[in-house]
Amino acid sequence: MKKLINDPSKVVDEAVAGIAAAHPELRVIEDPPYVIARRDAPRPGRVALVSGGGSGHEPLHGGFVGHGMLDAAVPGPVFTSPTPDPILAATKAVDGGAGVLHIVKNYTGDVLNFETAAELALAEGIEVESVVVDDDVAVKDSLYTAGRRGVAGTLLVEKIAGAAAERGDSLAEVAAIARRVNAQVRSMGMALTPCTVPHAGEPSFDLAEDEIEIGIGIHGEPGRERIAMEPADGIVDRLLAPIVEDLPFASGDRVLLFVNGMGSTPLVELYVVFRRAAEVLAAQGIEVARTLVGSYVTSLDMQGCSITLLRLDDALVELWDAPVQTPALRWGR
Amino acid sequence: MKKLINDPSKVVDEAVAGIAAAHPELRVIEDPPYVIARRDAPRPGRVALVSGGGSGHEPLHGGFVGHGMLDAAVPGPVFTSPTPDPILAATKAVDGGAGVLHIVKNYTGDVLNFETAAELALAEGIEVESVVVDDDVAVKDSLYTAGRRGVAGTLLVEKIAGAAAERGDSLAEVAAIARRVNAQVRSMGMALTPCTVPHAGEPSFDLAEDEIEIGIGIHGEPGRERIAMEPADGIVDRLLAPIVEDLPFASGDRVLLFVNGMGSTPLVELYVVFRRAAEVLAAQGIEVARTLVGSYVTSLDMQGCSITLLRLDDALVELWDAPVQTPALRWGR
Amino acid sequence: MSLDADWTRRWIVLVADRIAERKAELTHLDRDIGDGDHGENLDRGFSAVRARLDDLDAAATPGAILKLVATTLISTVGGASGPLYGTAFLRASTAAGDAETLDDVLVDVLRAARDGIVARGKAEAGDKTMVDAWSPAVEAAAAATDARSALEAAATAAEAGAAATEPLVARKGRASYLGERAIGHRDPGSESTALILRAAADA
Amino acid sequence: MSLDADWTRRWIVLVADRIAERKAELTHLDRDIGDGDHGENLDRGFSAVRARLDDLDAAATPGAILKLVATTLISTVGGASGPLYGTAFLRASTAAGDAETLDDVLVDVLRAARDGIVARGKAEAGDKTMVDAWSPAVEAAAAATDARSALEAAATAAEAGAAATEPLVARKGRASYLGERAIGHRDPGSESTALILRAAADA
Ligand SMILES: Nc1ncnc2c1ncn2[C@@H]1O[C@H](COP(=O)(O)OP(=O)(O)O)[C@@H](O)[C@H]1O
Ligand SMILES: Nc1ncnc2c1ncn2[C@@H]1O[C@H](COP(=O)(O)OP(=O)(O)O)[C@@H](O)[C@H]1O
Ligand SMILES: [Mg+2]
Ligand SMILES: [Mg+2]
Ligand SMILES: [Mg+2]
Ligand SMILES: [Mg+2]
Repeated sequence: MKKLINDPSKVVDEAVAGIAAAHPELRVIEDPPYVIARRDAPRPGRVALVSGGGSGHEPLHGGFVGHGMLDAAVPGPVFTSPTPDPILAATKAVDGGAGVLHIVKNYTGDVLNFETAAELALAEGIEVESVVVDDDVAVKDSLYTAGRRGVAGTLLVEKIAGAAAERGDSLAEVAAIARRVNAQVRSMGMALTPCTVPHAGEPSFDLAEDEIEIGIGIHGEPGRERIAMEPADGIVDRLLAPIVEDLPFASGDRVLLFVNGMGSTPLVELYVVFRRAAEVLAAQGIEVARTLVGSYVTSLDMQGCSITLLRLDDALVELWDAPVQTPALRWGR
Repeated sequence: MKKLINDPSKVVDEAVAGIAAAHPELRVIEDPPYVIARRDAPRPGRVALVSGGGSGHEPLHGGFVGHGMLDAAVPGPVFTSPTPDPILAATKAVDGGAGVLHIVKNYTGDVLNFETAAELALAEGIEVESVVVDDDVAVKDSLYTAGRRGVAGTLLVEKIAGAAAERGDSLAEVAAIARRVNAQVRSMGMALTPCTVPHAGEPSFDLAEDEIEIGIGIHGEPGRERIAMEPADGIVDRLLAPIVEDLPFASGDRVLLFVNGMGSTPLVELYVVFRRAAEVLAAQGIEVARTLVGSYVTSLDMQGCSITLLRLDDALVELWDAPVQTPALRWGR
Repeated sequence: MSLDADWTRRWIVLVADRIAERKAELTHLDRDIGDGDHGENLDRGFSAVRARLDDLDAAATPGAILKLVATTLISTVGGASGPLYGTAFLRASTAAGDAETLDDVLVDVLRAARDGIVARGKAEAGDKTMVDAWSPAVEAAAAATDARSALEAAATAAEAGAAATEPLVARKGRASYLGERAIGHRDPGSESTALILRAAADA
Repeated sequence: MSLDADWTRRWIVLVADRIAERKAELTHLDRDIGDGDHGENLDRGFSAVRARLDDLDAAATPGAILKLVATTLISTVGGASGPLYGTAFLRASTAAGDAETLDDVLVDVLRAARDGIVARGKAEAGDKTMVDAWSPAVEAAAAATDARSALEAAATAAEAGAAATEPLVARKGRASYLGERAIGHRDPGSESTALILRAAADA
């Protein structure tokens, strides 16, 4: 394992300190560690957004704190949901009196810990709504499992709900928009290589030089199937087909196409992937109206990518285009 | 070699097609391949900026085309300077009558090919100025070598000169500002792993699991020295010391601190690096007034990072803060 | 010897020791079908528990000790196992009430712990989770004649239950994403449950 | 047999063949002390030259052929070697003028090529570049008595010059960044120069 780190058990501490040093518009609450909040929070009368989860998915979530997106992010240990304490601290720190929306990726740990924090916040008189994101079509038979995972689609929920909160929507409205985005977004990922959790020191699974995993999550868990390595175009087709079938997306739909890198994938490869995905969608009469390409929802140093499609309507386009000013996503300001 | 690509000899073609598909505000000139230009170019009466060089450093340069930065980028084959033809085509396509600035990284191939293109442009009546960027302090004895390499500092030259062009400065003024940035910027990089050029199919050098390279460039060339792997803090100290000594940067200076990933380095590690760099500079009385963290000037799938310092003054801060709207760098619009 | 406060402390310290010892093994099980952190998670939690035990009033009842374990796990473990074990110890503490020893309430305490996990996690028997160790343990303890043999029976049943998760497909937790690929691997949470209950028998 | 247009074509085609054959080897040399693309670069260029040779007027002089090589290399190779070899062939073409054969102007042609490289790249002898193959080749050719033996002498001298780059520290091109670490490796451009001149002797 070769990483630019010091003590493996200090990676999250030091990365959060780095985020604080690099982005003076953010404020890090040290006790309980670690809450990354907007410096201008709480904003009286505005709904506040809190998200969080295990670390190792950077820039998710800390890199999305700022104007038009999250009010606070709560990073847990690597790949481990934070406990209720910092989630509660974040909720209290950013509540401006209009209530707080928790955006939770659908993992047992995240759901349970956010649930407890929400109960505690409620007991302290803070109104909390929770939206659970579960966009990953790789999990089949979701009735017989812990359900679909929340993966790259989480970013889209955070951006669009954040824009709604910024313009002054009520908690119920912001939550409804977040749920609508979640209902319209689908993702699927793949890995060329596993990732290595710093304190584990060994790869999260073994993969031969001629094998890839299709349908991976973002915690280094193995995927839905292991297949022989193939050219990018074939991989894109394998990812897109179940996404399109699932919602389903159909000819005439307008979509946001998001090609996401898993952490160690060079941008040049993501563009090769994007090219094919755009080509396939065009052939199906699906209009790519908005795009995003980059490593935004990652899995430490995993090599691979995920593809996310969000069905758009005018209201969602307006919210997507609205100004955002965060370390990792920024436009219009 | 595991990469999200199809035919290794088509990587640049397909990535450029992906960039065009993902960013409708850009225009790709197909013949001669490939020029990536602002759709709104040429802009009458404004100085235009053209940069380029071998591919494999994405988002440099194509990701920096847009309002407030480059007017066109000319990507060559992987790690190989483009020929004069597309550089000339780019120059002609974006010239708005106020002249064109060529921003060239200091490599023999880049300098020679841009030189030829500039001569040909001049012969066609286009005024061209060239600025050669050479910010890499890893190259010692630059009098007895091909000179210092242009590395991550190139992004800062492009951003700041682009802002000057956008506000309407003359060609002489824009060129002078670009040269001033180059005179004030210093970088140094390191690699945990080599990169693999697609058509070569094997790593650009061999590095044992317990070794790292200090003082690498961005073309997979080995570095200044090979040392035993060490914690991030030690690595940061090794990179920063020669940077600070070189200009030199001194107590009281205001700087922009740019921590850059080499392509396969997870963001979380870049923040660990940033934390230490900020700490060391603070201890030396050097004020970090602006920051940038991310994989912006890369070397395919190399793991590693570089650190860049730019000495700021009010004029440079104003140009850095000015609006920019490109695929990879965007704010204020 | 009764299951008094001293025993409760000995038990918890033994759990902390054995988790520290077997951390890598638990994490390895989790690497195979989860995200490779179960040992780390529990070790972080029980290390914190151990540190806080010393601050506890010397006169603390077994119920008070179990409550400290619960709140500490909830606020330090995170992940799925943090709230689940936290709820288990919280419900156990409530079932223990103010009793000076657990001898007479042992089965109620174990059942309350199990029910708490089921209430939070909604797993059923056979879903390949820690419930598959807890449920047989509760049944075995209920059938025993005294507290000591109940602990021994619970530990043995939990160990068998953990082993019996191996052929299963998971329907809860991260392993459920793997479908058939989870077959042949033991559920890490069922193994840590067996560890906790074996420590109770040995304490 | 004279160094006429036919010979010139044969020479260039032979260069294209040999570069295609030895592409990996040239790239490998460049991997050691450069950026691992020299073989690719030249193969891209000479493949394009080969394709365009067919379009050339059958009556083209040696000078016209060399000019075609020059412009094609300039517009297809890129990197450092593209403009350098491009300038070399351009100057060679100028030196050849309208001559029907190169026999009488061969040394001038070779010298013009070498001088073009030096003018563009500013390398001196001993800087570990292609100049270290070109310069001894020009001297050896100048000392020969006829065109054929001049070509043979040039090829041999270029090969020796290429081999002699191995112990050098580079002062130009990418290898110059390596300092002492370049010692022991042959400069790829000097090797491709030797290949080009050996092909001339064999054509
Ligand atoms: N819904 C559930 N009900 C009961 N136990 C569960 C449930 N989900 C997960 N578990 C248990 O939690 C264990 C995993 O814990 P841990 O690795 O610490 O958390 P995480 O899965 O969040 O990384 C599993 O092995 C399983 O025994
Ligand atoms: N300034 C120079 N003068 C003469 N030859 C040079 C100079 N710089 C580089 N070269 C030659 O170019 C060769 C490298 O060519 P190539 O690999 O195709 O280009 P690049 O270095 O741009 O990747 C070197 O081996 C060397 O012989
Ligand atoms: Mg976990
Ligand atoms: Mg090159
Ligand atoms: Mg786990
Ligand atoms: Mg080269």
